[in-house]
Amino acid sequence: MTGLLTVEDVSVRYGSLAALAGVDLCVHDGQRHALIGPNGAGKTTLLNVIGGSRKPQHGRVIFEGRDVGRLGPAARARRGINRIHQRPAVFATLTATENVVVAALPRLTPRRRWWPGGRRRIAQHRAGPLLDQMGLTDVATVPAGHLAHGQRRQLEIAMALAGRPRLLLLDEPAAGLSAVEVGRLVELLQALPRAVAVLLVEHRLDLVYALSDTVTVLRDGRTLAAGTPDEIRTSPLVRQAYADGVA
Amino acid sequence: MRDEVIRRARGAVAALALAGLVVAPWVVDDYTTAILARTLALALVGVSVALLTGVAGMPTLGQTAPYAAGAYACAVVGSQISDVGVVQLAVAAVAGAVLAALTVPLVVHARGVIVLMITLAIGELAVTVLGRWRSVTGGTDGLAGIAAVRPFWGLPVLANDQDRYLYALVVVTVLVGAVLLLLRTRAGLLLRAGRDDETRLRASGHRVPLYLSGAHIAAGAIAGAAGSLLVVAQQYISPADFGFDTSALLLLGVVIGGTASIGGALVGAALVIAVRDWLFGVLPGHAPLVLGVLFVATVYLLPTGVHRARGRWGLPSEPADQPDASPERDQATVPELHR
Amino acid sequence: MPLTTPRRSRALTATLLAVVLTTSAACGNDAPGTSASGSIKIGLLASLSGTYQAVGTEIRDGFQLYLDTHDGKLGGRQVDLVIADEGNGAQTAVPAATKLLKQDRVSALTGIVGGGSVAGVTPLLDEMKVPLVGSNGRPELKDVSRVWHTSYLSDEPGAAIAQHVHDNVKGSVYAIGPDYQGGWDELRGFTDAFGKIGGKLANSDGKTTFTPFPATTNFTPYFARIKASGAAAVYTFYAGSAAVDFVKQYAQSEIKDVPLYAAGFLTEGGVLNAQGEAARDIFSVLNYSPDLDNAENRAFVAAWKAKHDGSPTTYALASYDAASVLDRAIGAAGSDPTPEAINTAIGQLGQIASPRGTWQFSTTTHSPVQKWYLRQVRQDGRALSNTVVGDLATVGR
Amino acid sequence: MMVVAAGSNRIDPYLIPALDGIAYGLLVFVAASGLVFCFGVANILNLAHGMLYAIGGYTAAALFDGGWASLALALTVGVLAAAAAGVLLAGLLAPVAAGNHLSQALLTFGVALAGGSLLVAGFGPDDPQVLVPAALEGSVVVAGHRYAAYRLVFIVVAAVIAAALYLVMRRTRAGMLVRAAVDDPEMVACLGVSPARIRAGVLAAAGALAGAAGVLGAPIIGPGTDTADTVLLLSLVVVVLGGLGSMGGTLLAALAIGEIQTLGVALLPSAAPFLLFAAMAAVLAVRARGLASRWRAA
Repeated sequence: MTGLLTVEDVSVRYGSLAALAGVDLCVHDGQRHALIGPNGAGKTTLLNVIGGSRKPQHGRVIFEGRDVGRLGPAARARRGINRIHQRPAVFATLTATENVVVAALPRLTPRRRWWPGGRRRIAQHRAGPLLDQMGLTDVATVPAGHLAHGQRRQLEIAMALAGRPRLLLLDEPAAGLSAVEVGRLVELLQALPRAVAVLLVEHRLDLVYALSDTVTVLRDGRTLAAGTPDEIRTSPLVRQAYADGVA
Repeated sequence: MRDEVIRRARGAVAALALAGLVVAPWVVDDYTTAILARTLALALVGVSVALLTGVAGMPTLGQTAPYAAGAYACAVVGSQISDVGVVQLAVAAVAGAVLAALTVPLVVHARGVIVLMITLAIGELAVTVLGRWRSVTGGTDGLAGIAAVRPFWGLPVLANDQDRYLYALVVVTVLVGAVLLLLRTRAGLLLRAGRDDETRLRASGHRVPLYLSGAHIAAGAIAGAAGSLLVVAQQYISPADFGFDTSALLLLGVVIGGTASIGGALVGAALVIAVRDWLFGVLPGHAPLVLGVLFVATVYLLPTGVHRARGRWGLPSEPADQPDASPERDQATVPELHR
Repeated sequence: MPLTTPRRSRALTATLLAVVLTTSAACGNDAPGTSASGSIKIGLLASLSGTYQAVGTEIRDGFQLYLDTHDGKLGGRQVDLVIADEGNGAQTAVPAATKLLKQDRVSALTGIVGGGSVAGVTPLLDEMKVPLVGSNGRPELKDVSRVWHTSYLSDEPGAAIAQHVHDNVKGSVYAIGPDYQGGWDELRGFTDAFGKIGGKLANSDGKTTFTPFPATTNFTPYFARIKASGAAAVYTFYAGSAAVDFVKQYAQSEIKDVPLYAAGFLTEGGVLNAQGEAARDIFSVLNYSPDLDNAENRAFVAAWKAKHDGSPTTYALASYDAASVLDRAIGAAGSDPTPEAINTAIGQLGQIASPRGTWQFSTTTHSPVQKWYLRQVRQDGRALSNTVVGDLATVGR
Repeated sequence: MMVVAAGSNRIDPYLIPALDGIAYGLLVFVAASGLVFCFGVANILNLAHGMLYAIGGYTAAALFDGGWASLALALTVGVLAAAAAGVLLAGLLAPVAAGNHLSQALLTFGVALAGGSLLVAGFGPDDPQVLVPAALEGSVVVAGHRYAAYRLVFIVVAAVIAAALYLVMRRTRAGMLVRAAVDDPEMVACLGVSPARIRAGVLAAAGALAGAAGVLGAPIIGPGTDTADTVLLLSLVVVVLGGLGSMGGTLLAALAIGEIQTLGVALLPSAAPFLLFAAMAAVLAVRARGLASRWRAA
């Protein structure tokens, strides 16, 4: 079985601080892969490297068998790597539907992207079902800037899915959500199609264990351990790391 | 429901304003008509400034460059090839678009104050070239004696202020209508999305520089067309028409009108230019003082009207990740760059 | 949320626009230039703000002085003088002139500092069939049928002094000036005439050096080039702030002992005061100097000094003469001095007595055929002033 | 021997322009340094900065009488007046949100227009005479060339000001706060100092520096109707080229602009009208491309 995404020996330095020091990672088709680790372990930096917004000083990122190291975030998104940000990033003055339409456009064929009247069809056939799935149908015509935090998070997931991702990068999707919203988020993520692989960065271990089938533990910019949730849960090494690094 | 009412009201106000502008030449004197014609040309440049500043998020002081390119192209065509307005308009728009296309590599990657300074340099360089390229531009004293225009083959030439004004009004109405229609398409949607959050737009897989280049060229074409209107309205052009004070006043006018709204920008730019021209006539020697006080007062009268200038505004170091920033910080998408 | 506010602002701006439109419309339509009561409307356009404010103010004051000393009348008619601000150039001059011509319906236009402004106003003059008696800037024009100038053509000062420089300078002369139309014309006037009589330029390529205008505030690099060229004298033209910078820096530079010849504007009026000692001994050529000895000038200077500090400048004089031209032309235009009649009358004025000496309009260029004077900056009482040291050629075509 | 002579001859004509570029660059630096504070610390786009310089310049013209005492007096008065104008500007800016550059531009542009015409109304449209102390009036011989004595002294004084600025920024608490504020704008908010006081302090400091530049620079870029615009434009160019908030960068940019305007003009006279803006546009565009290439989108 070949990996969908392979990260080889990636290093990132901020001045004298090594955020990532030779990290290897492999995400397979349809895998639910979680990245955990104490604060400052380099989780978000690794997502940035995979997403293309941070260029590593060393190492390779291979996606679907091709080295994407030279591509920026936009080009990677067009190849199927989509990203959910720590702070929900939506287009504030656009309506929820428009947000999803904008996100859907790049993966369409050029003809369909610019076909006259196609925008309404995209809105109906692509955005409508996604908003429905996220429970956002009622607010479809509301500017995204007016949505509540939880709704914006859901909207961002809808946008990511509209881009027909092969790999979804989730950066602390539960941050700032209420308990009810977190429950709904877990349902949403569990219901994602198996064609979409997920790489999840999350502090809350209960979510990690509920959502993932593989867990990689980062610490001080290195891979500390990797395995199934059960293996990680019982690993003394990981307990030790968390006792040191996380409240 | 309320939105619907507001939309209707806006439409009604716009229709009323347009009707007022159509009948204006029969109500006001020749001076006002002449000034209005000239103001329309400048307001159209204001629209192109708003398209870049408000819609695409690239604040510009350089739209005088394609404006000048259009004006001089129109003057050259007018004196040597054709006196048909439509031809001159097309040539001017193409000239403006070509000049804008040439400057795309300079501006498309820059943001905020940096774009402002690069476009300022472009505008100043354009004026310098105009002043020195005497065989074509007539040098710093400008080109006078430009032949009158006939709007279309077979129509009479525009011989008086009313005709020139109405011609300008028709052209501006058509072009502004075209811009408004364009902004309702996916192109407009993408530009607005990019203004809201450029990083997010990239993250969705969009080729943002391509869109910005397109917007820049389109704005150049509009400014170029406006240049042709200036030639018609004024029958004289000189580098002074395209100097820094013109671009500064246009940007400020657009800010007053609300950068994100094309209609607002049109009114704002027209207002600033009209007030300036009017003051120089009625208050000799005190025009800059009064104009300055008006600008200050405007900030207080319309404090919220100018708050919408956001998006890519702010310091350019912000969206780019800084080496000294914390690892956790560099992924922030910073939708609003209030520091 | 901010969604409603821009609309409010837009409504407000629309209202403001409406107010401006109605006020400007309301105060319009005064109709004809001459009224039944026998008064006549004259429009004066000059830079009363901005870079050329000093010159513009002189022009306004010169015209006003003529009115004040002639009971406020021109050609026997009470003058309604409408003043508008030219600003920095054509972009503000054209709308202001449009107001004078199309709203105030003046019978004649005068003033105008910048050549570009004059060029911008000419289409309006043709359309409204109103004459301009300009008192400063005079661009190259295809059609001068309604354009008259009491000043000079920009290439005349240089042409007038070329012979003198040729006769008195042993060696080559370095020519330098500002890079705009005025500078090109002024320097071309000198270099053409100088070359024709066998003079040699010291400039390395034999062509005048032009400095970016108005951007150049620092002339040191040019002085280094002049030094390297080994020139025996320098000929230049600058006005306003550039003249101050040039002269002050010249006096402190390594070419401070190289004689400096210039078109008179280099040391004319307020700039001489700002230059101070640095201007001492500079030679310049101009059509006027306050110390000219004739009756008209004595009266003119006395009247000026009664109202203003310091001596009158050539700018004030040209505007004073413009009023004098209009005075005689309106008087000669008969009982109905229409703009066309005034224009015709100007062409038939013949010799005009003036503080600068007698002059007349050239029939081809509509600018003066006049005598030029060589002046030198010398001590005059407590202050430095331009003193006439000789007559140069009479120029005009 | 021949070669050496030819070489020195080739360099010789450019010695004075190069020296003058330093004087000019240092003047632009002192004038622009206040704008760095406005941008970097208070995040204000201040288009009235040139007017603050003009206040200093007119003060110098009014008070200079050729003696040393008048120079000291003018410096004191000019700095205080420009600083006071800065505080006034800070008060006017109070209702405008920090970082809202367009509103700030609108307001400060208005202030510059109005203030500029008030200055001209007060001091007259003619360029005023600037009388420097007699000892500095003449010229001195530098490496076989004459050079204005005042400019030579100015280079020393401006260098001292630059060094003092550096020391203040590096060694004092206020300087550290300023540097921290440039690095991390949110930090200022955490300090508990009210934004209004920071704004007033920054604009007063900016005014003082611009006023000092105006007084000391009056014999070089003298007061006049266009002074404010000239100085504002040069300052903006220098601050943006310098990286918006970096003193060191601004100094380098100012010296570069000084040399472009003097040495560049001497070396490439035919390109003189284009040099400044072409250089600026090229540098900024290349740098922006560099930033963008980190994302390398498309």
